[in-house]
Amino acid sequence: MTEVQQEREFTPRIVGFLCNWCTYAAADLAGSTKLEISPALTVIRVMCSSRVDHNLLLTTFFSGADGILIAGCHPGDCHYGKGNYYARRRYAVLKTVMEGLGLEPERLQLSWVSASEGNRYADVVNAFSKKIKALGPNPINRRRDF
Amino acid sequence: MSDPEKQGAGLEAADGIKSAVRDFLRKALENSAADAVLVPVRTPAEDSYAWILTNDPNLLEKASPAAPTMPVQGAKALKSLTRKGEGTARVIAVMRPCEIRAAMELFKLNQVHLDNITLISYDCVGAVPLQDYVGDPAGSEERFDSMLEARKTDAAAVKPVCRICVDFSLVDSDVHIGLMGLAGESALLVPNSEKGQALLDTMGIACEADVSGWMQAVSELKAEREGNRSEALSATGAGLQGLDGLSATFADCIGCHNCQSVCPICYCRQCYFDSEAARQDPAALLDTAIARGGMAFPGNKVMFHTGRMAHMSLSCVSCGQCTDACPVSIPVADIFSYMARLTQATFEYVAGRNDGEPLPLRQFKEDEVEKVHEIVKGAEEEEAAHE
Amino acid sequence: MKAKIGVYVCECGPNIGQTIDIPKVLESIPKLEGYEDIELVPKSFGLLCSPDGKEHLKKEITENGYTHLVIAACSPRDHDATFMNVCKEAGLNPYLYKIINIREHCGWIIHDKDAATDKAIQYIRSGISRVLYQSELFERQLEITPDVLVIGGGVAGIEAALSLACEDRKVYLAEKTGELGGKAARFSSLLPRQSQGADIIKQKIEAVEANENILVFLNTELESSIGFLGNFEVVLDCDGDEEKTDLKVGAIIVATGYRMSDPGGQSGYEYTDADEVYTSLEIERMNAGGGIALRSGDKPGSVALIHCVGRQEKGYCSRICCNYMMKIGGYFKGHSEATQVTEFFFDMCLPHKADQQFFDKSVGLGIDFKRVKTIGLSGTSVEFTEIGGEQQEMNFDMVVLASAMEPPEGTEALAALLEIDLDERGFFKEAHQTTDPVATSIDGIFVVGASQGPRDVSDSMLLAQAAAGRIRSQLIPGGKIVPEVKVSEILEAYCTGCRTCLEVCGYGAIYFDDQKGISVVNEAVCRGCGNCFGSCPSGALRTKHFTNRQLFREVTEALK
Amino acid sequence: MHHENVVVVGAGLAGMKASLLLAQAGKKVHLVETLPLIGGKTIKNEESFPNLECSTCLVAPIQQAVLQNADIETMTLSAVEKIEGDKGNFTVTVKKAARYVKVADCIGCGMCYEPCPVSVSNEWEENLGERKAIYVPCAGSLPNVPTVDPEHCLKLSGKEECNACVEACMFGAVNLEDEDETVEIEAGAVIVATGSGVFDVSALPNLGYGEFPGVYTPFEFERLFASNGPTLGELKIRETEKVPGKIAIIHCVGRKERGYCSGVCCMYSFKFAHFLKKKLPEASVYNLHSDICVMDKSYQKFFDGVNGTHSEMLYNSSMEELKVTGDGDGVKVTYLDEAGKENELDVDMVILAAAMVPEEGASGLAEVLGIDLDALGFFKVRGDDVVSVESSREGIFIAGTAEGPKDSQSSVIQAEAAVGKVLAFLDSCRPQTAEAAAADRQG
Repeated sequence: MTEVQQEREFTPRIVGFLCNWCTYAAADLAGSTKLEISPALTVIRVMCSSRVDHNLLLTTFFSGADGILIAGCHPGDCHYGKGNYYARRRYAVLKTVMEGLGLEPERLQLSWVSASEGNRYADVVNAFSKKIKALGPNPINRRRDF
Repeated sequence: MSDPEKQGAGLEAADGIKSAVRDFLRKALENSAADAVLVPVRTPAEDSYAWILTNDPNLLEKASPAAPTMPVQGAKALKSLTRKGEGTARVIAVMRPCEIRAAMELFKLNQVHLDNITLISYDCVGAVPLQDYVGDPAGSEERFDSMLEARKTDAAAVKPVCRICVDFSLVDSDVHIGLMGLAGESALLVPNSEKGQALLDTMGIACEADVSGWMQAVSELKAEREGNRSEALSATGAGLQGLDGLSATFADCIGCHNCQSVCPICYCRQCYFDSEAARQDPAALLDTAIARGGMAFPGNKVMFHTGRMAHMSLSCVSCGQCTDACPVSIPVADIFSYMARLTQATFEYVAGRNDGEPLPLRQFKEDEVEKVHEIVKGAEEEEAAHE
Repeated sequence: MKAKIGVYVCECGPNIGQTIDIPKVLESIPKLEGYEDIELVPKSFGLLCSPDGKEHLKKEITENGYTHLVIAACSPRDHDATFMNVCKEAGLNPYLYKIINIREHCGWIIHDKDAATDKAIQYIRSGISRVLYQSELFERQLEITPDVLVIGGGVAGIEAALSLACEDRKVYLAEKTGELGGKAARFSSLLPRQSQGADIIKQKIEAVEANENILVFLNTELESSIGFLGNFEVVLDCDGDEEKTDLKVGAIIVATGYRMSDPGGQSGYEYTDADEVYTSLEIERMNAGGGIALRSGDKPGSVALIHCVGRQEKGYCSRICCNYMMKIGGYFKGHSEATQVTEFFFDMCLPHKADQQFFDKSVGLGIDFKRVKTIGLSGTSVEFTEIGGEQQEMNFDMVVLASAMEPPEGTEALAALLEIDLDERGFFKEAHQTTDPVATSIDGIFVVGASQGPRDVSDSMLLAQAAAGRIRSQLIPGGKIVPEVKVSEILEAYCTGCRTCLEVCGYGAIYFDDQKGISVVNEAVCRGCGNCFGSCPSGALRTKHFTNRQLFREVTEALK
Repeated sequence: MHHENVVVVGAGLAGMKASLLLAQAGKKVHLVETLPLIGGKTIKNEESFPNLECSTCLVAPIQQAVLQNADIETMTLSAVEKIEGDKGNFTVTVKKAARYVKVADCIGCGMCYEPCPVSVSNEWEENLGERKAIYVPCAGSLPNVPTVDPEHCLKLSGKEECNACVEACMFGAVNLEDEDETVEIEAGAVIVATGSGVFDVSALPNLGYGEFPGVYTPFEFERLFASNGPTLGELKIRETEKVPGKIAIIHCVGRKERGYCSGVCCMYSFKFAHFLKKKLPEASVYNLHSDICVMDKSYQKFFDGVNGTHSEMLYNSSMEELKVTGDGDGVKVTYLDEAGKENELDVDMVILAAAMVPEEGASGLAEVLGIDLDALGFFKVRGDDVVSVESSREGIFIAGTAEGPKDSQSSVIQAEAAVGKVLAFLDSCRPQTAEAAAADRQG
């Protein structure tokens, strides 16, 4: 199918790594409040945002994810004390690398969503998938040389 | 660097710098200020150099404290010597500043131990690319020696990263040998740590020489290099942009991973990207090929390089080994220097600056959102917008 | 053996039944590509979490002999535990099952039924794919010793020992100095109720000495400690004896108390040893001894009591000063009503419900309380600005300073030795300030009394009792502990011993094996957050049940 | 012989922590809560001081742990009616009010709210929002099972024959025939952790509460600010719908009347200042204070972080003289400054930092349990020497703010101390052998 068709029928494929204690809980809250949330996101539950390592993110990106969302407790709220601070630094490194290589760093986002913020969760996810939709598919999906 | 207290000792170099350093090392062994020295020695075939650990003055005769080329990064040699902890032997190691900076990173990563090691650095005029040297050893020797004696880098003769190196002089070594801006036949021994001072003391070398001239020359050259460096690195960056840039840059990559295996910083027992975990599932490969209308082999080429950038660029010291090792002449070192500057700036970190600065990913600041990276701030603002 | 996966979709009444096209989901499952050599058994049920549902599921698992189980229902936060138990009862290892949240994450949030159905199918696919890569995990039970080491023989330490010692629980009480009781033993009366301090402490010390289950070590300090909750090995260095004392304990309580900061150092407080200026502790000693008097031996006619000395410099309020300064004011008035007592304070800190009455009582005694904005001292003359007033100066026969409570020396060393954290003020840091105040980042090590922050005697005792509560419920004599199962492990072949994981671990769950030159996870301590995993470039770590392979499966399916 | 079971009255932070510890110790716990949900006052807050952690994130895991713990029987809408027997051998009679929804059958989908024709103001939301006659107090409340309020339910109040909720439920979980039941629990010990109330600010007419919409109680403000609250965290003054530009927080409300400092109001007032600045960066916030009580080691730092940057600190030298009067849409605060000079402050919103007082049911419960209250109406603890957790009756223990005003940390400390006493006490009732202990642990 042509690029044009692709663009027309494009629903982004976003992978979201959510921390079990805050953001996953917020996602549940959003669900039980029946908020409408973009189907673009696939939720993957991890115990802590600090569990998400560079290899996992790179593989996800190079496997063609249109967007990657890492979401956990607000700084200071980490169930394990300081995990999200480390996550933030690791994220900053990868983000810098992607920026440096012009790899559309917008496709990688870190957000803090606490357990009581069901509405914020919906906003963050919907805004992100809107952004990704505007950005179009991850070009890697059309490359034969990768 | 701009330490007014700093003093040095003159080092007689009438017969050339190499022999001056050799004499110094011999003296150190004689005064049993050290049990052995770790230095590069020209291979018997005279077409390369190898690191030698020796206490034999005769062998020392063949040593070349400042080798024209760098087949093995000194930090790697030091690692194989001390990775299991302190040896009992007190060893003096003479290395290029970039090798010492790599050693500092490996020290923080618990891959080298320095208690019994005395590090001696020297003003580096650069290293001859390995291929060039192997191609014409005699000529390279000549060119290098003249550079060294003139204390001046000949851009055409050295690695691209050396041309734009700003850490060519004093680093966190114990004793530094200053050359820049000094009249021929003379050099400076500059103690740079208690250990270094102790070494000179036991050897009965008093430090009264003024070092300001040398410092002046060094900082001038640094300033000049800084400009070129930024220019060169941004040029490299410009060529990398996007999948097209990356594809073009790494088109010839044969996936040999030499760049990783010679890298002093890549300390992993097995690179993650060589491990089973990183291998793609053959079925998945077919799926990808069908989905994308085709795919290149070996796969994950660019992911490998990107992954290394994420893993080690915070500690990269721009020594240029990776370029030397690349069989298809990809300017790996330029690329990683470019990335290293970006990632290290993110945490106001300078790889190998000293042995005390904690590794950025082992710590954090609670309120660093802005400082860490504006993009993190970006994310925060985005959320703020949602509130 | 050929894998046989039961895939159960819970209708959850209308919640999934009406928002997702379950028949479509069910018929899509056998058609999944890539699972030809696996037997997939798709089924649906009205409400799996109901008693019937659980029974049904149990029966199905046993009868059909599933090797794995996927349940598409609600959030794991609601019913993961429920279905894990069903698996256990049915004899299927609960870690070979996976719950898929198609209610909160599909049916309820994707309002277009077809889209929701497709998403549900995708989620279920990833569940099937993941569960195949999951491996059996087993709970372990660890033997424990119920005995406890208490470090510090002040009121908190004594209270902890008394609260814990019983016929099947020994308590080892290690005190640095030559006697038990700490500073409070010298107080004439205790807050908040002015009760006879010395007597109370004396009785408690006697109780300790009488208790055969409490072993007291005087002039003793902790030399080393390794281990974890239920199994610590500690070495005590008893001053004098040649050989050290080795003990095995299940928990450690730190009760090393406080010290009074030296007010001499404070800017704005100019006086010499010759001046009649004293700290509150000095007054306590005088009062407990020959009575409070000037160096001349005369009783002071006028006394200034200055609160909050060093509060700004320290950056915290010491909580108890207001109360004990009123207490000291009471001493003076008690000796002679004629004594003119003036208390200079910034804010009256009366956090306990009885404190206000105590304040009113003190006012009743004729103590003059002055609320000030600024204060300075030179010798025994006080220069101050009363709130809403002018700056003025008053001379006194005697001045008493309430200086801040601070951590005693040796605190840092002890923290390093036990690998527990200190807060920014140098006090021991709690595991969680509000929800876990006497525990530390290391399971089984507790901090009580003023070593955790400024406290009065009774609060110190309360903290000690709290630690006792924690220990009594965690370490039951003859009982066992069951550590977390989904922990991290380090693959020896990959680890290079860089110790990054060790530095980022918040629980001291990773140690370095010098022989092998690699880091090792202590599975009894690990909480399974995976931070170590995220920190390891070598991929030498594996977080059980959350391995990259397992997560990759989910990712791959998400991107199909 | 004695009973190993323990009754914990009150499912707030203290009660939940105590229950979990007791269950961990292998005791069977009966957790009695009068509300339809557990979690206590903490879950009304968006964030807790001093670390401004999301309260739900702090408490939700504790709530989940309690509800999923097989050794804890959570009894909501329940109250202790009678206690007989002696330490170690109590018989506690608990009245469970009808919930009209079968907890076992309900899966918390909320399909039943919509059709309910009744709409009344939601007391859990401090009456800032509405609820149906069948409802859960707020989004995310646990257990996530609705309850029917018989007073307003058309059918139960006999107003008319309405079965909307019954029909809406696909699980037959709603049962309007449900009846109150009374159960007897054999218990070895009882822990009272019923928490506290808030000083009724309408008792001080000079503060204008109820008269001017801009005047708020602390919990009203907490719910107004909460992102899971009735306004989803949108800060708008009731009735006027105005976004406040100037806010005055008045400290020590009720301190004099009650005769004590509650020890927490300063901190939550500073927290409010932080909240306000976070959401309304342009707003001006004033704290009218007298004594600043920041007794915990970390509180001064929190205060210093707010002082000046987030709020102007104004010394109020007399609560008696302070007046809140109407002024068009806004309110005027008249107070005496440090020099005793009269000052006026025109603001849009006033938050009254009201004292912590005994929970309204306290005296009744004290009577039922046969334990003493202190002069202030809080539960009295024994021992003239030091603060303890033992009530005046052996085998009954007190924890949390039921004993007196305190912050969450101190509540948890008391809860853990109470557990220590209970376990020691139960052990002392029967000297425990290792085997017995192990057996206990198996339950």
